[in-house]
Order: sequence, then C-alpha cells, then structure tokens
Amino acid sequence: MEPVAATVYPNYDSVGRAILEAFPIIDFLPVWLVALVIMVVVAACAIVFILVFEGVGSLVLRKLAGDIQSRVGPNRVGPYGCIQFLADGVKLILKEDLKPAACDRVLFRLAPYLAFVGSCAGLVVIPFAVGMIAADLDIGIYYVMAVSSLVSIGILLGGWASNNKWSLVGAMRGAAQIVSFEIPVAMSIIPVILVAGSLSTQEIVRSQGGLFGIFNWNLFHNPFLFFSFFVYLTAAQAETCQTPFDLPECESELVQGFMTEYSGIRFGYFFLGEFGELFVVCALATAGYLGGWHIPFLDAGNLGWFWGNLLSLGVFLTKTFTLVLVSMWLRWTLPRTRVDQLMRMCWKYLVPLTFFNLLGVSLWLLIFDGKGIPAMIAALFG
Amino acid sequence: MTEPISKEALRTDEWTINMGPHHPSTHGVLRLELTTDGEIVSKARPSLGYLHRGLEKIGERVAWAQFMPFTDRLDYLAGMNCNCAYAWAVEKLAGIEIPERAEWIRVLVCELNRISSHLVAWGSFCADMGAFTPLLYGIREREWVNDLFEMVCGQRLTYNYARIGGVSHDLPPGFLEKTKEFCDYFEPLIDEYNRLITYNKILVHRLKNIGVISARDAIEWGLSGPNLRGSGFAYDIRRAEPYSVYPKLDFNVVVGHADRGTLGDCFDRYLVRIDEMRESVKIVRQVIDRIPDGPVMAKVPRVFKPPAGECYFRAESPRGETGFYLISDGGTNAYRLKIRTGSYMAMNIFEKISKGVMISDIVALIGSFDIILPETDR
Amino acid sequence: MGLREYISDISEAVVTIAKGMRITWKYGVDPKEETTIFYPEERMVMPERTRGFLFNDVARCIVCNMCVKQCPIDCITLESIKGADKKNVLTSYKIDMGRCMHCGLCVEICPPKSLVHTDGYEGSSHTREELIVEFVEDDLATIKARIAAHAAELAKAAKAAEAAGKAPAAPANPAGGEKK
Amino acid sequence: MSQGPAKRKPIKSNIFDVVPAPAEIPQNVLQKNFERVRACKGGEGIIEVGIADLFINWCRKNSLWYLYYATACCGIELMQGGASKYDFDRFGAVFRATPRQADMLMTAGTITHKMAERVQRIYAQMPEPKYVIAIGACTITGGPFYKDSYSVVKGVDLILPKVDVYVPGCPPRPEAWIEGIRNLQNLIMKTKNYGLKKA
Repeated sequence: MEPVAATVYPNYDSVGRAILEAFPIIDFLPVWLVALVIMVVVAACAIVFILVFEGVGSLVLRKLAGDIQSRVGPNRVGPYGCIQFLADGVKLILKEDLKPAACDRVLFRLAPYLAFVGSCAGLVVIPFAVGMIAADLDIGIYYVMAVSSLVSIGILLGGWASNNKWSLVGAMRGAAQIVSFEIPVAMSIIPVILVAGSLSTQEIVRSQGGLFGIFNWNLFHNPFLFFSFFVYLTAAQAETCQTPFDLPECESELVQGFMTEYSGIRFGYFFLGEFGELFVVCALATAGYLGGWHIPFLDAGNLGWFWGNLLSLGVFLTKTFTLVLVSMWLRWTLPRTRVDQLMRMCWKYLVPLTFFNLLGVSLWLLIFDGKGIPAMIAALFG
Repeated sequence: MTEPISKEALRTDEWTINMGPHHPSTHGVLRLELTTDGEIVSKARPSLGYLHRGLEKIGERVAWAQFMPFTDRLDYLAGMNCNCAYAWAVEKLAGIEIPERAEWIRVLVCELNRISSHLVAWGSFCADMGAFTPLLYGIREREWVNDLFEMVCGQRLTYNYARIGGVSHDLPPGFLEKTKEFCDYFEPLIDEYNRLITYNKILVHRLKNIGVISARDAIEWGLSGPNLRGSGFAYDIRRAEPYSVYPKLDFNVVVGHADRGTLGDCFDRYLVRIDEMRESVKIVRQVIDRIPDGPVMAKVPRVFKPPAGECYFRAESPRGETGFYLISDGGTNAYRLKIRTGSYMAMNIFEKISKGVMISDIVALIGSFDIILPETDR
Repeated sequence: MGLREYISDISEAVVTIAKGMRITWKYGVDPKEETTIFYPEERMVMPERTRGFLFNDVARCIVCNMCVKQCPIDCITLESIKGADKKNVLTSYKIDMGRCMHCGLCVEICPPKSLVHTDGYEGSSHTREELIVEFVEDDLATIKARIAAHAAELAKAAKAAEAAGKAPAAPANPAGGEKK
Repeated sequence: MSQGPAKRKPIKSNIFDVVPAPAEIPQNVLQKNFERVRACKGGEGIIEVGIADLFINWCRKNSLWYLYYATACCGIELMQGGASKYDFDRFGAVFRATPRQADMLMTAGTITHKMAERVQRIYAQMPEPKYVIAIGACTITGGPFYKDSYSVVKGVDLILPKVDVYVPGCPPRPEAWIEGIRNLQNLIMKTKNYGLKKA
C-alpha cells in the first residue's frame, strides 16, 4: 500500500549520509573503524540525551508536583532550581555502595544495568527527526517491544536478589504487570502498522505526512485509531509503572518495592531506566499517532538538511514532552489501583478493546481503501 | 495427555512478612506481622508498644494540673479534644462549675480540631492509597487551623489550652472573624475534595467491600467514633451522653449508609469523616453566633486537691471515645489515671477483619481506622 | 456483566478521572495558589501568645522557686544564695531548652512575670550542652562580692541611721543580678 | 448555612502577615548562649576544604533526602514541613520511604526502649555519608518523658553513634526544622572528604 501523501524525500535521509558527503575521506578508512566510530558516537549521543532528559525530567516532575500541590518545589540550586538534578546525580554516584549481606551478589549488581539498558535500547529506533534515527530497522516496533522486556527482567532480578520480602512482592507484581501490559501496548500499536504498512518507525512517521502536517496524523485517521491512542496511553502508563499503576514500587504499601534495598547509583539506574522507558513509550505514541516529526504547515523534506532536522527534532520533542507531562499530571492526581484490579483492567477491558479496535481499523482500511477521514474530506474539496 | 494438577500439588507455602514498625503507611510505629499466601493475607497480627511512653503512670506522678500538657501528646492530631476531655473529667471529679463562655470556647476549639484532625486523616488515607496530592491539600487547610490555634494559645500542635476550671486565655480579638472566614473558605473545599478523589473510580474500587464491619461486630468489639458510625450505628457521645453545651447545638450524627459497597466497609468510614467535617463547620458557625461574654476561668485553688472518689468521663474525639477514668485519694495527684482511647479498640478488631484481604487492603484498613499510635500505646 | 454495565464502567472511570485532573490542572496553572512562605528570606509575624523559647529577666526574678515546682519535667534549675537584705539572690538560672516542652505552665505562675515566652524558635545546635541556657551572666565571685558590698553599704546605712537616731530608708538592692 | 456551590476563595493558608526577613535575624536567647558556650570552648577552627571537596559538599548539601520516619508528634510537623506552606523540597530535601536511599535521618518523635533497636537498625541500613538531626525535646533529652517515664530513651545520641544537629522545640516549628537543615548544610560544607592535605 502506498503512503497516503507520497512526499519525496531527498537523499539525506540520515545524518550519517550527510556527514559522508561532507567528509569524503571517510570512504578511504576501513569499514569496521567507521562503523565502530559511528556506533560509539551515536551511542554517546543517545546516552547523553537520555541522561539530560532524565535529569530535566526529574526536575520537571518535582516542579510540576510543586505547582499542583500549591508549593514551589526545588528553587535553591541555580535559578529556579534548574541544576538540582546535577546535585542529586553527583550525590548518588558518591554514595556508599551498599549490598545486603544475604543478597545474591551477581544478580543484585546485574539488575539495575538490565533495567537501564532495556529502557535505553528503545532509543535506537526512535525517529527523532526527518533524518535522525540511530537505525531505521525494518522491524522497529517489534524491536522496541522486545528490548523493553529487559526492564521486567531487571525488575524481577532486582527484587529476587535483594533477599527482601517486600522487594520480592514488588518484583512479582512488576513482572506480572509488565508482561500483561505488553499485550495491550502491542495490540494498540498494530493498527498504526496496518495504516502505514510497515514496522519501521521512520516509515510510520512518513506515512503521516501531507495535509499541512497535522490532519494526516493517525490520531485523526479514523475513530478507531483515535480511541486506540488513548488505550495505548493507558497501557503505556501501566507498562512504565507510573501512577496509578505504580504497583511494583508503591511507596505506601511495599516500602519501595523492588528498589527497597538499592542505594546510591544502583537506585539511580532504576530511576533513570524508569524515566527512559517513559520517554520511549511517549516517543512511540508521538511517532505512531501524533505525526512524529512532521512540522505543522511546513514540509520538513523541503527544508535544508540542517534546518529540516533541527525543526523536526524540536517538533518531535515538543510532542513527546507534552505526553510526558500528561503522564506526570496523571501521576500527581490519581490514587493507585490494586494488583487484582490492575490485572482485571488489563485482561477484561484493555485487551478486548484493543482487539475491537484492531478489527475496526482493519475493516475501515478494507472498506475505504486505506483512506482516513481527513484525506477523504480533502479529496472531497479537491 | 497430561494429568490434571491435583489440589495438593498447587499448595503454596505461607510466609510471614513483617510490616513496620518503620513503614511508610503504618501511621507511626505500628507493627503488623502478616502471614500471607502470595498477596492474600491470612492473618495480620498487630504488635503494639513501640510508642509506649507510660502516660498513665506519668498521670499518677504529676499534679492534676501538670498532666494537662501530656494530654496533648496523647493524641497529637487532636490535642484540644484530649485537653478538654481531661479538664472535663477532673471538673466532674471535683464538682467544679466552669463559666459559660469557657464551655463554648472549648466546644469551638474541639470542633476546629476535629476538622484539622480529619483533614490529616483524609489526606494520609489518600496518600496510603497512592494519591499524594490530597495529603498536601489537607495539610494546606490544616495550616489555617494551626494558625488559628497559635493565635489563641500560642502553639501549633501541642496546645495545652484547657485548664481545670476553664481555659487559659480568652479568645484574642479578631479570632471569631478569622474563624468565620475559615469556615467560608473551607466549606466549598469539601466538595472539591469529593470531586478530586472521593468518587474517583480507582479509589472507590480500592475501598468498597473491604474490611466490612457489621454494626453488631463493631459494638461487640468496642469500636467508637467514626469507625462505629461507619457501620451504620448512630452513636455519638455528643448526643448519646451529652456534655458541655452540645445539647444546645444543632448538628447531625453522621452515619455510614453503604454509599458504594457494603455497609461498614472502608469507604463508609472514609465518607463519615468527610461528612463530619461539614457537621463540625456547622457547629463552629453556631458557636460563633451564640458565644456569650463573661469570664473564662472559674476560681480554682492554686494547690488543687479534688475530694477522694472516682469518676469516668468520656468525650467524643475524632478517633472515637476518649475517656478518662480518675481515682483521687484527696491528694495533689491522681491515685490512678486510666485512659480509654478509640484507636486501641480499632486495633483489637484488626485481626478479625483482615482475613483474606490483600496486602494493599491492609494499608487501606489501617488508613480507614485512622489510628494514632501514641493513643494506642499511651 | 452486561455490555451496558461494561461501557458505563469505562465511562465512569474516565469521567471521574477527568474531574480530578481538572482540579489539579487548576492548581497547577494558577501561580496564585502557591502558599509557600520562603522562610529564610521571609518570616511570619508571630502572634502575641506564641510560646517560643523561654526567657527569664533575672533582674526582676524574685527567686520564688515557683517555676521549678510547677515544671512537670524539671527542666528549670536555679541556685541562689542569701542576699544582704534576707532576700535570695540568683547565682544560676538554667533552662534546658532541649527538654522544655513549651507548655507555658511556668510562665503562667510566675509572680513577677519575669519568665516569659519569646517568639524565637530558631536554635539548632551541634551539641546537647549548648541547649542548656544559663540566664545569670555573672559568675559566683562577682555576685558574692556585690552582695558583700551591699551588705557593707547596708551596715553603713544602719550605723548612720543609728547615729542619726532614726530609721533610714533602705537603699535599692543592687545585687539582684542587675545587668552591667 | 451556605448551601450549594459557593464560590471558592483564593488559597491563603496563613492568617498572619508574612514580611521580608530582616537583614540580621535578631539573636534570640539560644544563639547568645551558643556564642557563650563556644567562647568557653575556644571556638571551632576554620576548616579549609579544597575545590573538589567544595563541589562534592555542594552536591551533598543540596540533595539531602530524608527518611520518612515519624514516630510521634513531631511526625505531624514533619508532614507539615514537607507540605505546601514550608516545603522542604525547596532545599532539595525530599522524603524517601526506605533508609537505603536516605541521606538524613530526622528522628521525629519519641524513641522508646522497644523502638531503640529499630532506630539503630535503620541507621545502620543507611549508606554513608549519613546525617542525623535530633528533632524535638523527646529525641534530644527525652523531653516531657525525661522525668517520670520508664520506657523512653533519654536522648537519641545515647543510641546512635553521632547526632549532627539538635533542633529544640516540642515540636519545633517547621521554620525551626528548616533552620536545622540549613545548619546541617553549613556543617556539610565544612567537611573534608578526600582533602588536599596541607603541607
């Protein structure tokens, strides 16, 4: 199936190619060296980005909590407390590295890295901008679903290795919750794949171009997709263990859940992993439903590669951060569900709804030949 | 074909989890020994005494008037109620008539303190349920009451305001206007709380049909206050055994009415507290309108020696019945001082109703009883 | 579960959550709703009756020992010696601020009202000993010397009175721990 | 009785005036005493810390996560201090539920002999560097329960290895807590971690 608006994208669909044109000397270096350098550079960029996002995110979380709760939040460190995360981070790194005497030492050390890596690995296929993606995999969505499961392994290992009953209960809850909610998350992203006809995230975003870059979003494609977006957000909220579904680490019940015994930077890894996953799911929602990096009323493809990438990156991040803010807003409003209610919600409400959506979208595509409502209206008016 | 798994093979082991004394949601230092099968609790045994400070013993060693500041520490969320209850008890023992204005002032501060206590109870209950914001809203409004109390007696939490024979200070100028202002400000907020979280689907589902106590059970286990009224039994000491000026005041006894689930569940106890705040505002408004002028302190000898005898006085505190049983041998201090508190009684029934609930519901149960540990351990 | 119930379940959840989020949104966007006092830069004006740390004006103290007796927890200790004119003179008046529970019983009973609650509340220290506050600033020798001088003065006055043959008015007591 | 949807008034949860603090906070009776006691001791030496230590200390001081540990009356003031009006979060102090992630133990409330062992265990569970603030009369000296109670620990410094700051009051106002936290921050800024050794 052809994309609805077949915008022709010029040659520079990746930053790497642009760099190759700028520095022709690269052609003469051995391939493995170039590949290694590119990999290291891209990984470093991703890590720096995610660390900055997590630092700023934690600050925004606290500031937002302050706003909602009629107070101000951190305001001592730098103007408006803007480098609070630096102080927190350095302090966490410098803390004593505590391990419980009876813990499983190897697994205890391994777990935080798994959780962190699992959340960061998703960044590989996030289409940040028109030509900015670490690897435009053909199986992009599938890849994200796969690597984000590493987080649940990290949680399970952490809870088990801590040798703490509260941690174990939290870990069990976490594993059950994340595994269960993978299904509604995956099922509510499949309609998007159907519309785009591809698993590649960049392809999905491209398919939403045209019509002023806003009316061809999958969100407005048809009523089922509109509904599917909210189902996805709900399920994603649960998959990333945010309130009201923060059962694995609920403070008032299981002291800190699977993180109870973690201190210092090991706790920091879990914390960062949680934020990283939040970013990944919100970025996926943006890419899948909100038009990704498409700049409203402007065609990113027709700008130069610098401005095109910069503007579309800004648009993409704005959309994603809006979703992150909504998630935090939910977090500071709602109480927490109970574990059996969570499971009931997943299996009795979300999973049937996603199947219903899937059926609806498939029928829609079959009947209307893959056209969305805005496209049909546009066709009506010429 | 595989054989069907027998029930024996599916048998799981129970384990014991220690909850507390330091746990974020045990409201202090309550310790629970949970025997659970996975998440299902088969037995929850409260273990008390981590805050046993010997208050009753202290009451026997210090002079009658000197015990007043210790009653603040008895139920720190409602110091005024304990203050006044102790003062009323000693006055009953010694047969002292206190001035009319002092009675009205005591009722005023007791009801204000009931509001502030229920605010924290509501807020911390919501925080136990995972919603952190209501706690801060509750405390934000409590600050206003704290300021009012600081104006009237000079302390935010440990008031020591009542005296044997009256109250320590008359109301400061402008206090009644400020209180009225608070009532006008606070009353619409209760509706806002309800919109914010009370009828939230998640909270309702967390609370309904959990920890059901029938009225009969509640009476048999000696519950009192909102915990008893949540079971639908309209027993309020302010009505059932009227003291002070409560007979002259118009207010309703709030009872649970099975709003969402079964009668006597956590949600009913929660709603009783919310509605009691409304009733308290109503009482405060009446007191502001009708408070008479006059002295606030009766003539009590400086070395106070009540006649030999005994008495029991009970008052309705936010946590139920706060009763002082006093025996005097005619000396300057009590021969025996026994305190009956609502939280301790709630701890008795805990083991009975916590069978078969989940770990999350244990937290809901603790929150719905609104226990205060110094009151339990004394 | 019927379909109607199923859908009403979902819609009820959405509606109640939206209601709650509207309220937090309102608080979140309105900066006027902030109630924080920026404490080190701003201070509240304390009401008149605030029971902050105790302060004894030792010049006016009559060493009646009432506060010591009234305190339920013995946090006030005082020492005194006999003065020249049969009145007690304070040599030491200590309050353990780390133990004081700010109940105000001692202030209420103080006959000359020399013991008062200030509105001070900031007093964090690094050691426990620093919290025991001594109100008499002079050391014992100074006070004794002052009493001796006063006694001598009294004796001189008495002698003068004897000489004059009439009772003189006693001079004011300078030894009550007057500030220098 | 005001029935129906009354219009909500703007939030104003303090009925007293709030004024800008004077340039020099008037010395109260306690601060005068500190000066006197320190003068008797000969004063504290000035500790010189290096630039790396300054940075580390700055980070530590601005990120004092406290343990949500409340036993009695002071616990309510802990909640009120962390809430809207006083907001410990301004100083980077947020509460953690588990001692493993806490930097600071604020012993809010009475410690009984039965509880003492638990407090020691909580302290042992905290990772270094850890700080202790003894809040309120009960944990400084036993306070109201010093004289007649048989079951109260007469001061938390008897059961813990060190107490950094004592905040008197019963309970101390949240402002006094903030002052205590700032006192601890000053103390942290003077610590020497790895240190440039003076020749």
